Amino acid sequence: MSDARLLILVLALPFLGSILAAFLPTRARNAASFMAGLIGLIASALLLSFYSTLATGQTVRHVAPWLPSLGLDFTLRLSGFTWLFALLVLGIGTLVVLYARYYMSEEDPVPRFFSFLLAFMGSMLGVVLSGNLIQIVFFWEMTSLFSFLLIGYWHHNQSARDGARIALIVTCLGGVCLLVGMLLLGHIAGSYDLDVVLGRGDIVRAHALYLPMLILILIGAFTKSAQFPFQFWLPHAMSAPTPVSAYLHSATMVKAGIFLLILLWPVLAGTQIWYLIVVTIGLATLLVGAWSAIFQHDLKGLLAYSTISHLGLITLLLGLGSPLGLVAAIFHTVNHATFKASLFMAAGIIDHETGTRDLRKLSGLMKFMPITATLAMVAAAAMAGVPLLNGFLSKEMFLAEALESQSGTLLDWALPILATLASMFSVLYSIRFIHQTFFGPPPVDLPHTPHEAPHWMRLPIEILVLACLVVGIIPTLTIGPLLQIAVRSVLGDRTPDYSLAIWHGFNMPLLMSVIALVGGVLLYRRFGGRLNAMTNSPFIGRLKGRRTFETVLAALIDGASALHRMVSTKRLQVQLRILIVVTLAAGSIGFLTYGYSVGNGPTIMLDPIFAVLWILGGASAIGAAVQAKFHRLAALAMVGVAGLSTCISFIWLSAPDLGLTQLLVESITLVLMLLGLRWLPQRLPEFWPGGRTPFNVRLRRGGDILIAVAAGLGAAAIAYAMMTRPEPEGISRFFLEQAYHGGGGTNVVNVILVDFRSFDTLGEITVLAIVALTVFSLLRRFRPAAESVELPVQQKVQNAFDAGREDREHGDTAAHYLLVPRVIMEWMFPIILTCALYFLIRGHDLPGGGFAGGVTASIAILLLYMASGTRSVEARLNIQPVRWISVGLMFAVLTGMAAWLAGYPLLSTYFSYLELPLIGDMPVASALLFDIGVFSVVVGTTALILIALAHQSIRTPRAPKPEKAPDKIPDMEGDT
Amino acid sequence: MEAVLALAIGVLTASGVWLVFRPRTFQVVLGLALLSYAVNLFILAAGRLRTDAPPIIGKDVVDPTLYADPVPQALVLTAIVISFATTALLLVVLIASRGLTGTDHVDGEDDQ
Amino acid sequence: MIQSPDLPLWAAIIVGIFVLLGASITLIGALGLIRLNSFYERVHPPTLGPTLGTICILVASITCFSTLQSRPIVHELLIGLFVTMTTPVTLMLLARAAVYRDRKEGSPDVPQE
Amino acid sequence: MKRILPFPLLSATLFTMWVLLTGFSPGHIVIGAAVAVIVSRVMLALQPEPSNIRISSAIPRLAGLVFVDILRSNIAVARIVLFKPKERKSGFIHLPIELQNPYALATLAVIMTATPGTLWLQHDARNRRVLIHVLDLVDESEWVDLIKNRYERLLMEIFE
Amino acid sequence: MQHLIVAPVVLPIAVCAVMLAFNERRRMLKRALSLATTAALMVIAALILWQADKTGVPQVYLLGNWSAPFGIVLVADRLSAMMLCLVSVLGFTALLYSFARWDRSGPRFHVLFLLLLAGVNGAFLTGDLFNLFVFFEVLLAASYGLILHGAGEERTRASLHYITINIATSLLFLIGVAMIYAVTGTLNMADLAARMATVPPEDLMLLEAGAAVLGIAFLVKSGIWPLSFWLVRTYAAAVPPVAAVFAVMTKVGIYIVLRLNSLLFGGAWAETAGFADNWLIWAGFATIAFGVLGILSARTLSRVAGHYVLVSSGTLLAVIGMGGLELTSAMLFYLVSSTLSVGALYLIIEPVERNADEDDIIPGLEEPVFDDEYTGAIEEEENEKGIVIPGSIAVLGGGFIFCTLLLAGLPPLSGFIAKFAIVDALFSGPVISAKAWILITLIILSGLTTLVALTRAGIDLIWTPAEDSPVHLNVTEIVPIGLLLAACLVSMILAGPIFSYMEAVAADLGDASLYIDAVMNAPRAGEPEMGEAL
Amino acid sequence: MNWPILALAITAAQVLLGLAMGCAVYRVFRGPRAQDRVLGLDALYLSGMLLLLTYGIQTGRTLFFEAALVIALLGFAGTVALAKFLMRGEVIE
Ligand code: NA
Ligand code: NA
Repeated sequence: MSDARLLILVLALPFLGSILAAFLPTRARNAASFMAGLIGLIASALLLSFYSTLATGQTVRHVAPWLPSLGLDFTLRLSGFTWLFALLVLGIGTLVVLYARYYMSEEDPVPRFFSFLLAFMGSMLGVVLSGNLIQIVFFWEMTSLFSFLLIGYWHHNQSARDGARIALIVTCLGGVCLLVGMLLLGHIAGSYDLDVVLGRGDIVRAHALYLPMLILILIGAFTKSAQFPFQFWLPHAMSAPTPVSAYLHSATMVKAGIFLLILLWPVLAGTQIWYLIVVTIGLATLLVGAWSAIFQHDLKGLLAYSTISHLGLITLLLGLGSPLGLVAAIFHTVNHATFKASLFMAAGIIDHETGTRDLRKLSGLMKFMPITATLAMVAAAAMAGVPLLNGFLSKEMFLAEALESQSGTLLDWALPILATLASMFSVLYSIRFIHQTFFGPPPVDLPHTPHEAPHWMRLPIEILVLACLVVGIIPTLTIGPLLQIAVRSVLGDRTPDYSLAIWHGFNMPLLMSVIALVGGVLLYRRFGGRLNAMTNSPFIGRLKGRRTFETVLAALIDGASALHRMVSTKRLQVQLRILIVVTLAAGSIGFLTYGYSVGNGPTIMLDPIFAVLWILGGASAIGAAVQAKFHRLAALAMVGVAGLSTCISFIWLSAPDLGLTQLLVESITLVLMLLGLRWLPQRLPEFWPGGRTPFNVRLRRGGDILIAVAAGLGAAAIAYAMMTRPEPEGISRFFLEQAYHGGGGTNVVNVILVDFRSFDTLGEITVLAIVALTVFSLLRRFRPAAESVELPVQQKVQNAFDAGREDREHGDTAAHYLLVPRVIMEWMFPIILTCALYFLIRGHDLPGGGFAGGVTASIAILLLYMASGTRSVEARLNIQPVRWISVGLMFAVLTGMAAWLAGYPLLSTYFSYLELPLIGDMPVASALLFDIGVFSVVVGTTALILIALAHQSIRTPRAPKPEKAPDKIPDMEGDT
Repeated sequence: MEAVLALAIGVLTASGVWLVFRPRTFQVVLGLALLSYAVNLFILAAGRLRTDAPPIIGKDVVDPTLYADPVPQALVLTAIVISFATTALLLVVLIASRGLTGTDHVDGEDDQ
Repeated sequence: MIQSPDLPLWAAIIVGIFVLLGASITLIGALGLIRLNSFYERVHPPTLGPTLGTICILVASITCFSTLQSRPIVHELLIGLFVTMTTPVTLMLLARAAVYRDRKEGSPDVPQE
Repeated sequence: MKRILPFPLLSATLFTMWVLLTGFSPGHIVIGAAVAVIVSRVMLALQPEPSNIRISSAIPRLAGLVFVDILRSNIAVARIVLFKPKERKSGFIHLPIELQNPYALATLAVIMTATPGTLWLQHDARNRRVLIHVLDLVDESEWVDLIKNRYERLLMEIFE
Repeated sequence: MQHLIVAPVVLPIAVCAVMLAFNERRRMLKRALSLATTAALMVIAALILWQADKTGVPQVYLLGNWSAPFGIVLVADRLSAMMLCLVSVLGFTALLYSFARWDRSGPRFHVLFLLLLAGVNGAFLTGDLFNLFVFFEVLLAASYGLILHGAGEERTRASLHYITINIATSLLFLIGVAMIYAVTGTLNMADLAARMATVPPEDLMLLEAGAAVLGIAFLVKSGIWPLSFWLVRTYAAAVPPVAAVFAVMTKVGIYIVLRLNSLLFGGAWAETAGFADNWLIWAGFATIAFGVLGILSARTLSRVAGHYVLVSSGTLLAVIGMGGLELTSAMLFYLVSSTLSVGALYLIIEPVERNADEDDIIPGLEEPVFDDEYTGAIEEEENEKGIVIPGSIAVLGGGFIFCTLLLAGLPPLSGFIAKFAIVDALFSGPVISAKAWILITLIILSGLTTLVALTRAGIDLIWTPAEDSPVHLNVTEIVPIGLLLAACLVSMILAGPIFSYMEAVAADLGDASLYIDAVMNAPRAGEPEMGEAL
Repeated sequence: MNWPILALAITAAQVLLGLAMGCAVYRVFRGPRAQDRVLGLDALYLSGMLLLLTYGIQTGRTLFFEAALVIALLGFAGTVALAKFLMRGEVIE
């Protein structure tokens, strides 16, 4: 009797060991292997303690809530069958650990190897012990992952990398199919709990979604178990270290698919479609694997194909759908694990000792390593199905079941023949394996001189071979009870009577066995000598699984790339066209649904001047559109006209603040554009060969005009529809009513900006600050195009003129040009600043405000720069824009936070009208303080942008030009 | 007035969109400038048109029907500031791009 | 159409006349932009607007608001001052730039330095 | 006094400007004074060329003269625009000039340019001459005389 | 602590104001300030989450003490709180990562970074449509600065496209807001939702057109096909920590779509219910498909990551369109998981690729032609070699594998649960619709293609022997990646409680009246509870 | 009293100013040289300023005064920049 919670320990131990091993020093080979072995032993011992419980036919469960809302609990479940399988995983795992200790070189980072191996072992145990469909998939995918790491362990080899990648992709492909299949299964059965699902086989098999679910789950199982046509990944996985191959391809990884099929057999099996699919695939795999194995020259390759073939055999057994088939399948799973593990290990020893696995080079090793040779011969005999070995027993059962098949299809009579044929192949390649390796003349040209492997390295093989013998000779005493528990746990009441006796008398299966054995020997005698010369397996060799896989993958990638190029673009213009067209389409949905209608609200009479204004403005907009390419300055002026029309419209339509602000922004934007224009290349008129604009260009332009007109019409139509509708009873009334009494200002727009919606304004000045800093840092790294580095042509000409005249000095032309304007503009500086302060102060009550004031102040600075030049201004004024930004932001935020002191939310304002002696009523609103913050940020921002741009003109190219070096390094940071 | 303003918005939009589709960075910047005029007027239009009714109130009881809707105006004001900032940034980026790539094509490479 | 402000007749007459006068003078100046043939000639007439045109309209404005609010409202003078200070700056810079450009192109109409 | 109000004329201008803009409330007179004092100190940093304007009767005389000239030339230019008289001829004049004070030059430039029909182009400090453009260039010497005798003299009186 | 709600926005702005007062040379001070700020943001977000979950009703903050719908309100409900947590975790880790050297490849990194967080937080919190625009602009402006951080040709080119498209999109945003205001007269999202039912039928065309135009603006940000061609390139051009936080930017668009779709078209009002659903579904499908193609054809890891961002956006949008409680909660889990994982991937790409090509450490960071005359001393690009930690390849490889698992939706990290939950929810109805099958297929395809692409790249970059010199890793590079992966691992282990939270979020979203009531009845400070509505 | 004749006079003045703006825009369009366009733009701004002043008179509000003030005081910044650009090839040296 054992506590179900021990299962957690069984499952957790390998993972804990894995983590521990990962942190061991790189050279700690002994410690890592010892720990791994110990974990295997402890876990096995723990598992064995469940024997008595399971022998009574019970199932052990441990459930911990994990994701209850999705019906997902962390469930550990141990039944007879899973117990047997888990023992296999742990037992062979422990032996592999022992073997690997001697196999792995000291040069390798062995602890990492054991870390992966233990994690893999844990994942495999997870698959086996899970009591929940999704949990199975969870661990299933983890086995894919860790097998990937194990196969790719020697990742300096190209083949290891490729093998790992192919295995991962194929098995993960299966994994996702399995996930969906399991989800469907859970959906059909109404639960993801395995025990519940196992009880609802009838419902499942009758469900409409049975077939898609079955196919998805089978794809999962078949990819994992290397069934045809997914078998190709397995031979490539042979680039893994041999202990890994021994483990993955005997008891674990590839058996996971078999495990799953057995586990779900009660639910899924028994239908015609199950029979057809599973038997066909199993049979194909059996034959393809066996046939291919014959022609392998690599020891491990031969074993790999043999594995495929045996997995096909088991699958075939499961496909038959008969309880006896299931018994045979479970039995053969165990048997195959023992002999295949030992064979892989033997192959590893041979490889290790001789330095090659090539059957064509190996020969006569019997003399050098007699013990290993003996062990390998016994194991190979088991694989070939020689009597008195375990392989014989399960193969007899298989042949018997092959005869029993009653599906009413062609398969019924083909199965016995093909099964015998496959057995014959099996004998053939087993003989080849043994004969070419151990017999014949002594080997020549081997990389190493072979000798017997260390005793401890042979020990795992000895144990496994002993198991083959013992099970083969006295099955009822050894495997019998275990098999019984396992079978009963799967089949329950349907458990058939079966006999594990060695001798069942003379019957058909025995005859088939004999035919296979004799046939195999004869075939080897007849053709064995020619095998070494063949480079390819006949017939099947043409099916290059891997090449097909890579080709398909490459084609997929190429196709995807081509398709991707077709449905994407790197060009900005195309992206913008798509954006506008999509917007037009999206915007018109509403109109298509409900129709377009003009409203019946009040409208206002047309002012003739307004019409005049927009005749001019509209014409200018179109003019700008036409001129922008070749006459930039003209286009800029025309945009300016449209801008002025907009400003005046704002004022006309009762928005004086907007008009004011837009006017200010217009000025500064114009200067910015001109500052930028300096660095753009000259545009010369287009010249198309032949003098005509090409058709595709005209087509594109036509399309653009069409989209532009559509957008314009759309905007106009929507605007008109909006304006003609009666106004909804919205929030604006509140602002008008509360602006003075609640906000302390009569300019409602400003009160909204600095009080009602001051959070917007805070965000807005943040944007300004960010943009300024970005511009600044971008321009620090600015590198003009080669032809723009030099002075503008005007200045060059004027400098040359100054230099060429006796009565002039360098810079006279500019100085004369600017003399009078400079005087006037410098004296306007304080005047404009005063104006800026005026806008700031009055904003709360009348049009103006922090932004208008700030822009005004920065225009003052700008004028100064234009009049006097950068160096001259900066020699006198230290503007420190960043500091203005910093102070302004702080001011705004602190003003907002001040409200916290009074227990009000951020940005709550305070205002009153102070009665000051002499001065009279003075509005004191905290919003004004906020506006001062805005002012400061705007000044800093605008100045920073303008100055940073202006500075580009006076930066010195790297190529030394000492006379142009700047007088002084200006400090933009505000730190001296 | 409404019809004139609607047409104005339409013409500004159409010109702006056309320019935004052009391959030279400067054209795109001008296009965005025109579009932002259009959008600002559009937002103002969302509050319906009023002449001679600026939302600057007296200090006594206020009759809201006498004033233009102040909300769109506040929104436009914010929008003006933000679009000014982003236009400035775009301008700087385009001259930086021109410096690095040697062309003023929006894709940083001439297609012909 | 927007109603006119609430003014006594004498003020209305003054305002009306000066507004029309200012606008007309400005228009004449602007017409110069169309009618004159060379750039250097066209530079001159636009100053009609900033000078006399502005003065007339400012007079109208001062009259209007001083009457409306029954106290002298003379801040319009600032506009006059600023326009007088700034317009010459732009015109002289612009004209000088034009001279430079024409000279560079070898135009015979502009004097050599 | 010089330390508090380095530029008294500027401060006065700013103060007047503030009061004109905001109205004659006592509060704004205080603020205006403060603004006038503080902002005018910005000019200290800019280190403008010193100006020593002599307050004399020359200022109103100049103002009157300019006003009348502007009126006259407005009419003259309007006539030219409207009727495009055939005999008219426009042209550039190089004008020798004694003035050196930049403020005087600036004032002259503003007057010339603000007066329709004449346009100040630039002052050549080395050769002491200005370049102007005249819309109706009947007689070059007449213009030289006008500027030298009417404006330059008054300006010398005020600025030098 | 009622002011907690506003802290995620105001704190970074205030800290930036202070930081700007210091010279750029005070690097350690700025690092300390910004790290402390992001750490504080994590704590604040956690507190807000705790508060939101505890009370179960949206917490409303009346800015300026003006009641809704007149003033701007911040609303912290379960959804916003969750998004705040997500962005703060990503922000903290990316910032830490930047200390490896990225914060020195240009000036003012910390300010821009913090302001980006402020913008994103503002967008998640605000309950006002126009304020949303403002915070979109804040985050966009900061993102412009950050994408340009480090300068170089590719960054400049990419940002030119990025900025242009976003400016155009912002204009669309404004148009949409204006149309909605014209019809409803309000900007407050709750008020808007409440007024939906009273919109006269003849105004519906404007309302829907406005919503559609607005939707385009959000969808551009969330990376929908065919409006997202800029995204991959932009993200790839950005320096790694920036790209990592950009992973959350598409989620801002998604968040808004989710929020507005549930508030305005959530079915409270029959006329326009489900207005956007079908479009979202098909656009989402197209986006996933496009992302899958992109992942397959990607030649660099950052392009894989970028296309994965698209895949995740497409999945989220399609699922939003399909709706339903279970699907929504699964979608929210996926949102969190995919954001964290793609953030981790962006962080790990650079060290992984550095291994492959040692001499191209900071691509595009060329010397300027001009002498730097501003302050100097900022960008002495000492290519500081990290500490060679033992097994740096192993750490890198492990991290990369974890990222691969996350993105491909494989166990044992949260990607698997997310994928499972979505597919499970799709199967949960009595009939599995064709759309569900398409989505499942696309999800699976995207997982597989991600696996194929990342394995290929990972094998080439990590396993292929090129290790003449060991990879230099900084602790500040490993720790953030580790933190993000740990977050994914934790969200796998704690999937149960997280899922019940997500279900609560989904339930909140399903009931618009909860949000509307909380906002519209939020009391002003200094007034009795349920103060008179103004 | 609201005198219709005054309203008419102001409207007429506005139309005259509008025509003046039209002349200026004509110059902006026609060129032929950049300086002509700049000159046109400058004249346009001045006419616009006067238009705003007449609008102030028309409405009897002083609210539009500041906009006019801005044009008077700062409108020349753009023109100066354009002129400098033509003359020197860059706006700020
Ligand atoms: Na041999
Ligand atoms: Na003149």
